[in-house]
Amino acid sequence: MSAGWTREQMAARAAQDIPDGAYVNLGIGIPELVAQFVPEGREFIYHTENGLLGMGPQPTEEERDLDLMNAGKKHVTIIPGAAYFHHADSFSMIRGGHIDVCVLGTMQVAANGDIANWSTGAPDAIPAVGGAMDLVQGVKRIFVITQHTTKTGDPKLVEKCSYPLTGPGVVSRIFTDLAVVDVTEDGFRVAELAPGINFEEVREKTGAPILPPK
Amino acid sequence: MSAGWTREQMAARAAQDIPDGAYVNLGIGIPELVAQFVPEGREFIYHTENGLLGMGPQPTEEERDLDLMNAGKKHVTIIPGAAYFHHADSFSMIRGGHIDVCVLGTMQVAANGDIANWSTGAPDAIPAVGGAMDLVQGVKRIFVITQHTTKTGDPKLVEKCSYPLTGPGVVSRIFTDLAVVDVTEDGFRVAELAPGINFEEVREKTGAPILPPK
Amino acid sequence: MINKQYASVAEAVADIPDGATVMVGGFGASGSPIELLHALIDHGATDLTVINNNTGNGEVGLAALIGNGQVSKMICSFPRSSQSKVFPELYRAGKVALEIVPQGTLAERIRAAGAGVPAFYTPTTVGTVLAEGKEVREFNGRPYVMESWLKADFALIKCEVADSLGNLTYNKTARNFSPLMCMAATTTVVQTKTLVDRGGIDPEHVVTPGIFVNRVVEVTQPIHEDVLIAEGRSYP
Amino acid sequence: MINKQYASVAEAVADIPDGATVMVGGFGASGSPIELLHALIDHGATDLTVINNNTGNGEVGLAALIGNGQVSKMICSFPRSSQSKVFPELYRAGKVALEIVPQGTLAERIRAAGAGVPAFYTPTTVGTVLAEGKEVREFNGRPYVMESWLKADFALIKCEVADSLGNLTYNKTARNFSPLMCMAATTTVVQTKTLVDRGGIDPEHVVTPGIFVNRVVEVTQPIHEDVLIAEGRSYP
Repeated sequence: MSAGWTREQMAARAAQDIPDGAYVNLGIGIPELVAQFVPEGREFIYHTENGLLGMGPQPTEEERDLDLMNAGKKHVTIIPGAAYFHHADSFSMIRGGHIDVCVLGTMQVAANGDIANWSTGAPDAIPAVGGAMDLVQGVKRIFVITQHTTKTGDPKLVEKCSYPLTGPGVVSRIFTDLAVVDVTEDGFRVAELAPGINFEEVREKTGAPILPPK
Repeated sequence: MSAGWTREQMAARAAQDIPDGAYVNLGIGIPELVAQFVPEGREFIYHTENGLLGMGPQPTEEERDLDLMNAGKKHVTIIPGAAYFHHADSFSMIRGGHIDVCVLGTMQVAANGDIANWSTGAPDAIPAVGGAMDLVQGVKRIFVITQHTTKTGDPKLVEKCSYPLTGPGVVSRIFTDLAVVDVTEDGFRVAELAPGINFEEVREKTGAPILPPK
Repeated sequence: MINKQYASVAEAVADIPDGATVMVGGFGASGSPIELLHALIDHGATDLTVINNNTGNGEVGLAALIGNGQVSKMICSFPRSSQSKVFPELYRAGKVALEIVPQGTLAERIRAAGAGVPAFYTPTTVGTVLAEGKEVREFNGRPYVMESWLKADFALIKCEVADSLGNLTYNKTARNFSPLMCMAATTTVVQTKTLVDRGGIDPEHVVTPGIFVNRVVEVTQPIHEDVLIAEGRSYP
Repeated sequence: MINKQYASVAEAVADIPDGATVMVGGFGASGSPIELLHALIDHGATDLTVINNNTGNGEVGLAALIGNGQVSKMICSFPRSSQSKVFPELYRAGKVALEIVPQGTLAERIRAAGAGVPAFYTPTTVGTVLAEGKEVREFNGRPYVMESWLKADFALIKCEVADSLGNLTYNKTARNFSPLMCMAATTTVVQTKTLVDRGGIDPEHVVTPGIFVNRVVEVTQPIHEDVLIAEGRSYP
């Protein structure tokens, strides 16, 4: 077993690439952890698509308000300077290119930046897309945080997504437990290896050609 | 000279045809007078397209607020229960069919309901449309208040507008100094004659075939 | 004097006919008009097409309406949730149809209906199965999908404060789709926690102007869906 | 800590380049950002395309900017007014171009730009000369005209209260086009009568969320255009 990055370390690494003052939308799962690792001296403002800019951390039991939740339907708090708005305004922020960074989990990412994170396409699956397709088309930079492979060892970074796409050619950077991987015109390229991980291991576990760090 | 209706009487007559509880947009000029003649027992709510629902009468000098005006850029007041909103919401009310009645002045109205009230089409004229084209397409019922003829005696109710259209086939009823005239599938039809006016006079002063009252 | 107040939720929904299209405000449990939904269950209209972001939770509110067999079609962005079992079962049994619409497109289609815009273009769903059969068109070299407005016969809305003219404010993220749905329905029915006289809401703070609202019912102690679910309740 | 405050109107407009497209908030005199406009006159950028509902009044603010020869094109719905002589003279002399857009279409095109919607359909202008050359398409048997989004490099906005994150409220009908323009410009510059710390505006009452605002300058005693005109003033 390799060392690599933990879930928290992946989130912390992703946070390093978000500029000060950015408006950020965090997907459900590991992406949510990004908010715990804002680098010293920076501030991010969190958007949640159900109508809130300036989302704060989870509430204590006393703070909890049943009408104050995020897009993952978890109860949240607000920071001073927050604003509420309706869904059309909220998705204007997304589709209109006003959100700087979106950090998403995924099922698959392809070497051309295609992402598939909403449906397995299984015949008996109930389709549920939420705001995923709006986010990947509208937000300026799409980051993905994901384990490098599935629980059964299949690569999640692939030549071509086998699952139905959420959006084509939208992902710019991927943060896995093994490496930071860029989507470039030449396909995947490792930008950084996790501690104790060598390029060969990353190459083996990637389902598409991948270039070593420059 | 015939008796006919004064400007105030034309406005009062138009007000009679506006149902209780209606949301109403009044154009500049004689249409503005409608607000002074709301029939006993009825209430109209006035919309002004620069972002106010619940417009009240003109302010006294003390009441006047420079930031509170109507679409004609006159200072106004608000009634209890008013609401401010931005221009996109305001024109959603118009274009989305939420305003019940719009009362407009006009240069010409044609027998098929075409209205021309924004431009003479003169080569040296500076075009200025404002919200007129949105109103005639969006509001449920378009009423027109106008003198039956121009100052030089030319008919304003015509077979076909010679001025550039504001909108085609949108007017439902016209209130002139001589008569109330409906736009029907058969063209103009007098619905009501002003006191002291006979049908022949109306027919003479109308620039298109016009049917007598049923 | 205009007064849009209705005496009861039952009266306010009494004329919703079978086959109606009904928008229901709320995002998950937040903003869900539980009392109006339960009144609609009591009323019994069937063959409804319901537009909501989700499909309800537990066995109350929207989930109960679906579970009661009154809904023939759902239009939503996310029909799954950890507490939503009613819809998946009926859907798999072929008893309720589903139109899946991305959340931002759903919001914009509803707004478009209220704004008199029959169609618009969006980048959302380009290159995906959800764009299949839809017109794709390039603007400035980028492809966009054409989407049409989405109207309803009725909207059922929960708000925080309403006045007798139908001006509304909401509570926090319970606002979500509700102001849009008020614009897009022929008849908008609102349950409000507090009903005030005209002038009771600052004109600068009105979120939904009264022109978009037809009926207001005061429900001073609205039950929150989350509370009903935590108590394991079902309806009827 | 994010802080969007700028020290002066001069600094806030200093990088507006020649040839820029600039949206200017306001409807007539209400909401017109006089101090920002005068700073733009001092700054001297030329060949500007300006988007506003009108063309200014008297010889101050927007009218003065046009009169100073800095505007090569106006996009507006209503270029005439009883107190607007500057634009008509320059327009007739062929020194400034004009694109006339119906008021509701102007508002919706600006919103569309902010909302990422490149084009939409509206019934407005159907059957008129303003629809000439535009795509007309039927939906449900009714013809509509296609209109495209309208973006800008800068927006100059007047508001009532702003916080340091750029959340804004407005005063009465001075709101008009301003919230839309904030959405549609690459760089939105706001003059505010009152600047408060974050938290100083109730999150329920924010009209323009800070994400749409880049720069905020406090102008505690803004001069109203109507007052300048009543005094017969001109600028510079």
